[in-house]
Amino acid sequence: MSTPDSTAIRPLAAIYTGSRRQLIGRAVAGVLIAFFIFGAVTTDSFTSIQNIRAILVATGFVGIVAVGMTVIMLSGNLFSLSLGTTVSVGAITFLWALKLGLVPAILITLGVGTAACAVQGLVIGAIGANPIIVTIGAGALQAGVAAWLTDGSSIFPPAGDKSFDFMTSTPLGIAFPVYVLVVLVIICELVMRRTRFGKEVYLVGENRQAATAAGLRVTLIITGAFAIAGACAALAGMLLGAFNQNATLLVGGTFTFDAIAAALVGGSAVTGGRGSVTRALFGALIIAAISDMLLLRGYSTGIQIMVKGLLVLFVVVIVQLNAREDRA
Amino acid sequence: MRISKTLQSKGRIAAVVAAFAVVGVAAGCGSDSSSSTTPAKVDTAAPAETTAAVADVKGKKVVLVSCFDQNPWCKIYNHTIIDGLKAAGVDVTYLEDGFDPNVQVQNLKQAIAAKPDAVLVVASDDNSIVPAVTQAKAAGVPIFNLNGRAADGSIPNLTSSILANQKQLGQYAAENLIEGIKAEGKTGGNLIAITGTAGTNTAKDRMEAFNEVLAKNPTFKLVATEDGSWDQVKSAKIAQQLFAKYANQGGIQGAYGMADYMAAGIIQSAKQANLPLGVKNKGLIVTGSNCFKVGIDAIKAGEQYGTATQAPSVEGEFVFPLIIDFLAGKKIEALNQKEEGRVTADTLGEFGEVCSLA
Amino acid sequence: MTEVQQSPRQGRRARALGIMPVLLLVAMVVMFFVIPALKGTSPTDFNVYNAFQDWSALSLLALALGITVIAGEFDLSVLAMYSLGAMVAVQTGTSSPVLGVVLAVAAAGLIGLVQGLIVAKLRINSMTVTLGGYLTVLGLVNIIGGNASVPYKNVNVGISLDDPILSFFSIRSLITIAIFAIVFLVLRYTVLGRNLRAMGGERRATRIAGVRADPLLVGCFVASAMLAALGGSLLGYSLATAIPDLGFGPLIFAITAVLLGGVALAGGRGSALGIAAGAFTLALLNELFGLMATPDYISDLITGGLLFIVTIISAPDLFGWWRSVRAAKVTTPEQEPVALEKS
Amino acid sequence: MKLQVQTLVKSYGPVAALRGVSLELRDGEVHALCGHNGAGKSTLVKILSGVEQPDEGVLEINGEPISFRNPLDAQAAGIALVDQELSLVPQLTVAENIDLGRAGASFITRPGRARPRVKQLLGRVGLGHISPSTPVELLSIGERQLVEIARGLGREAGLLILDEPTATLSDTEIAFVFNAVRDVAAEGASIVFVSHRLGEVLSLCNVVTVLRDGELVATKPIAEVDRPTLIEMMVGSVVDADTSELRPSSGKIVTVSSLQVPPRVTGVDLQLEGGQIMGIAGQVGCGASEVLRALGGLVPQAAGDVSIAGKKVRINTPRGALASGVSYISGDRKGDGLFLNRSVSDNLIATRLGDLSQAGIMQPRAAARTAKELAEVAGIDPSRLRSAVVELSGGNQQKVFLGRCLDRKGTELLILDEPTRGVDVGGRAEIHNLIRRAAAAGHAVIFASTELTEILDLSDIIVTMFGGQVVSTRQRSEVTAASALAEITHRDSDAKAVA
Repeated sequence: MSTPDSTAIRPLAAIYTGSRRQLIGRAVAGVLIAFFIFGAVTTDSFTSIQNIRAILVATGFVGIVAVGMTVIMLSGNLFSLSLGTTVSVGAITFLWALKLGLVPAILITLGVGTAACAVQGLVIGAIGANPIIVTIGAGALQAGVAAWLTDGSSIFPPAGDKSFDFMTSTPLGIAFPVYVLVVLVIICELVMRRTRFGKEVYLVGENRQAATAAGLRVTLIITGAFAIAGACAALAGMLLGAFNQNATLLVGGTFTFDAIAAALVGGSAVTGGRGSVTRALFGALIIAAISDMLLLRGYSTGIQIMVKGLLVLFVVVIVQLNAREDRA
Repeated sequence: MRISKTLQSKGRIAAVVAAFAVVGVAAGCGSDSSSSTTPAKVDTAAPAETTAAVADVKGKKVVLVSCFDQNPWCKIYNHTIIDGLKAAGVDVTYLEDGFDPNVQVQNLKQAIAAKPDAVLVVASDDNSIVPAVTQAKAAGVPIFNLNGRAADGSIPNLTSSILANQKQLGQYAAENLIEGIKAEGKTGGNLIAITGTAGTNTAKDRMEAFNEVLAKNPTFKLVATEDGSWDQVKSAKIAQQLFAKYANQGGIQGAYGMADYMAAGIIQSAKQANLPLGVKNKGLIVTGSNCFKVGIDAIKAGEQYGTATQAPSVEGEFVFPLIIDFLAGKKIEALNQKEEGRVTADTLGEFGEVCSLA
Repeated sequence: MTEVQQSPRQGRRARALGIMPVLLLVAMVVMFFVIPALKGTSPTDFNVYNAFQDWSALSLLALALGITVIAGEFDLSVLAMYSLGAMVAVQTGTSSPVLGVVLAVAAAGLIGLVQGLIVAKLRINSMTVTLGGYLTVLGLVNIIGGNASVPYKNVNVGISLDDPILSFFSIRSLITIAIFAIVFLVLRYTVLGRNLRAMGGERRATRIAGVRADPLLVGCFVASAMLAALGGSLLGYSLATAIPDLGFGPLIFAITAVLLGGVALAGGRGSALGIAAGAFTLALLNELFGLMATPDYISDLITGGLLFIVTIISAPDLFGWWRSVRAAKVTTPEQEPVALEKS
Repeated sequence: MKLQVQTLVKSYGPVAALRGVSLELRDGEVHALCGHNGAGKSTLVKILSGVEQPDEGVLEINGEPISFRNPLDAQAAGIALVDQELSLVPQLTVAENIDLGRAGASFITRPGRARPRVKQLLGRVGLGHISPSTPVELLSIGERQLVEIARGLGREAGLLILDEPTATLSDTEIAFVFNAVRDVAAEGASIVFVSHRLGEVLSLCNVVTVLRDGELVATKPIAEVDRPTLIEMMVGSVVDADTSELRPSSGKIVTVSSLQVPPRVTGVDLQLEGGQIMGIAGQVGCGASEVLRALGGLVPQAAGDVSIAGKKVRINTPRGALASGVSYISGDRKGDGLFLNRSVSDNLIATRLGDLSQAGIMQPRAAARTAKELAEVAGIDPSRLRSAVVELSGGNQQKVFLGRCLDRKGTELLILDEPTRGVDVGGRAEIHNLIRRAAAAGHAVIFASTELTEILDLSDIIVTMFGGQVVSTRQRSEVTAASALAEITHRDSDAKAVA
């Protein structure tokens, strides 16, 4: 089109509507926050130390997966619909590999998770395959291979193995996975902000076409983003295996959608390029806090799921209303 | 730059079709390999009381419609039945449904259409198999409902139900908790229950019996019943939140995790919350059911007070002799319930081994 | 703007992929008869009937997803609408099954309307909106059902719906076929269908040409929700049960069927007939698994492998990638042939 | 139908596209709308067809004021547009496309019943041999353009607007279009014919309106103008001043030979030296963009040889192009170019992340320094380094884009497509200086522009293109505004007469 650039500086009318949109967005956000604070204050024992600890524990596992999910989102590839399966595979691999020693087990688990997801990233990055379908297919493949190799049995750690007990410890009264999550967020945030790779993930996610034209390593970046997600899922799986002391294909259960919800509620843009892994942490925290509040107030599972859905919708709408550019 | 010869679209399609064909052959081979591996397991000796009937049942056909091998409990349960029947010379087909009711009904109809001598179904949803069972009755195919709920008429037209005694499991759980708390020298306390998928008959039946026991022990109060969805992580999360909720309302003295791995989740979250566990520490009393290895290990470690059976191998061993009897022409009862065992540290010798398979 | 127009060659290539559903279906039918024969059995009338039953349980879900994909969107919430349909129909349709279906479809349509409005008016990625919608509706279904599966009191409805007709069919599969026929006719022979495909193909051009895209988009989401709910309510009657959470099995079936049915993920391409064929291919595959008693993990591997292969083959950059791989093999530039003599 | 346009004003941000243009269109008249790039033709057309709404001014039909909210409103008022960009849906058939969005079309589509009508419309544009049920994606670009014209004809509108309808057509095809247009006019409709091609304007139209810089120059009956007067009206006061010496060469010779970019560009040869600027002049659709995209590595199916300083280079991919020292700046700033939501600084350093990191870790100081240097070079306020690019004006965005490719290690050849599209006057001068600076640093620069002033201002060597082929390659001193305009608006034979 030979239209002069309409987003260069907005005509007055556009500024008006723009700010009105943002105003609505902020108003909705404000109401949500007020609602949350009201709930927090009026819910019995919500603010007790013990309950806050409980919320943190609930944040731990999901948060770790959500960090990986966010990296995929930032790279502009929507989300993976099989990270939960990778979590299960991670748990199984870890407990199985413990017989080789703790360090080899950790390395093998991370390697397996990373490789499983990196392959998906490679297909998506190199030939532009649709991430949703690739990840669904990869999920079925992972489940199939794992079921075949384990023959469907539960996997247990070697009897009397205490080497991984630190994973279930509670230093300073807070669960180990919470520390792992915090360290992971710090590392990932540094990687995303301070490394060439991280910069490129944001750029590729923002505009893949431009990134290609600018000669960025698009295939490598997308493969890398999925590899990180795989490593995160494997890490969560490892901790989960240690926590559960047994692993089956079913442990990953709800992680896929919980992690997507956390990443979205954190406010990262599903279209890529905007957001951060730290936001995933907050998203997971908010969801955990609200679920906890609903549980304490005695609401059923159905209401908990529904509130999660509505929260996702609200945040998505608010993010869109606040977007700097109308991407019509 | 050059124009390279490109893979033409015909090539693409040919590739899909070829891939598809490979996939199809794999499907065939897959079933091939599975059927070839099973005979290897035949050497498990068939129980003595059924050997008399063996001659009569050779070549009879049975279809087992059940959940899948990806679930460890299902796997042991199903294969115990399959191996037992095969050892008697029965021809068994095993259709997996992965807890998907729609797939299960498809499989069930498939099974009925093949007109076998018996169809065994582990219902993933009691209601959803009702129409298919009705059809089976019309077609004259005997259907056995395995494992599910007590025959209260919710599934009409069944030939027979061979079930775990769900109520007994709930009853034992309550008894375990009360016994454990009393052993700590307390006279009563707050209890919580984290159930399998809420609303299922298994969960309902167990909680009903659980509550019946509590009714006789009014000093014990069930303060919360939450849906743990047979999910260890979710159970752990809920448990910790409940600990927090009741921390300044007298705390929680006993917790029922409806499966041992859910009880394991509760134990983990008690540790995370720095709560003492077990009689020895005068702490939280935890009990489970379905006796999994994690439960037995926890009982040995003193962290879990007890559990109850429904061990998959034991349940399976209860099922197949009855089926063999039926195939041999004996009449069997409409309802056969396995007596469940109550497991605590004292009875570990009796149940420890069978409960360590899954 | 230097918009690169698709060349006729690319067009031919894309269209050639359009016959994929037919070829796959033929291949599947052949396999359906050949593979059991290799094992010494053979499929019966009943197996064909059962495949049709499986098809009618899930194909409407595939159709619901498919029409949004044709329009260039992606509706993840169909899965929850499917459960919602069963739940509402089972609870309200005891005395009059038709009333139950009508209420179920209307309820889903209403929620679809809200989703459609959000997607169309706020221009938000439809996958995110419908993910939120999926969770919300799933929660709603759990609330309506009291977090448990709900039995349908009128069991005979389900039994007569599934009664074999002409050995292969049942009322349920005939209803499903009829719905497919209607949707096929609408998509093929009305302005709506053409505009829908146009919108999925080239939204800007469609607007310029004077098509009001927003109402169409909203309508598309409403229709999608309604079709999913209809499929769900029929399944609910057939199972005589409404199950709040069916897991992801149905969604994966639907996505695979849509893809195998020749619907392009980029939008603008696909037909109800193709989706029906894709779903039937899968239903036959499932029936084959059942017939051969294929272990679950093998069917997992096959389904996953199939999805992988189909996505790779329909990936947009496959040719570019292939070319660059080929080009990379030419180590020294001097070896490259000069394509044209100098003018 | 009589359509009157009064004092239309339309701005896009600081860029005034129309500054009070008035116009009157009468039945049976083929009204040419001429003007050089940026004159405001397209904006006027968009307002007439309801795609955009004016900031000020009135439209009147038969004396009644009317306003269009969307294309459908305009269509209902009897106005049909054949857009300059292809606006067909490739997946649909010819018949479906012709019917797409037609007001009053019946709900049920009956391909059989529509067939004779579609056939007849196709016949009018010379596509009689094409079946209405052919999918558009199987047609060549030219055929697609004709289908779009057929769609415009089929709207039976009182006013038919054809925006650059002939850019991609062959002579025979053009003849068909002309006949069809004359027929429609004879039936009483009024036609607006937007074109750069003066020969076509002179032979087809009754009246011509010339716009320049958003203002009306004049509306005249065709009999009162000829080619030179039209060119003069369009060009206005372009100063043919700068015919200075060639810039000094760095000695590195860049040659492009037999470059083929399907489907339109066949056999383009270019040659220049480091330190020189080559401008490719041409109208939309002349093939210049395709040539530049191919050189940037964005068209894998392109063929031909490129060598820099005697060394053949491989540019199958953008990465390959960059590695070979070719930096490409797309004309599609938003699509192929900038990362709009990222900061200015991130955009500036996007192509040199490798140099600014050690073992994969960014060197923040080096990055900040580089970004600051580039901002200074490119003339961007360093205080805006942290702002998102989307918040900048078009001119500043373009400077960011350019800055990204400046002073890159190993760059030998800089390629720019429409470097000042959507940029205001002040920004243009700065961008031109940047381009000159790049040449002074020894880069060979090739740029394409549809704006003659820009070509004449910047280039050492001027290449004119028409219909996918090079018309002429000359030194700046041998070219005048009029001769260049003649070459890019005519076929060879016509051009010689003017030059």
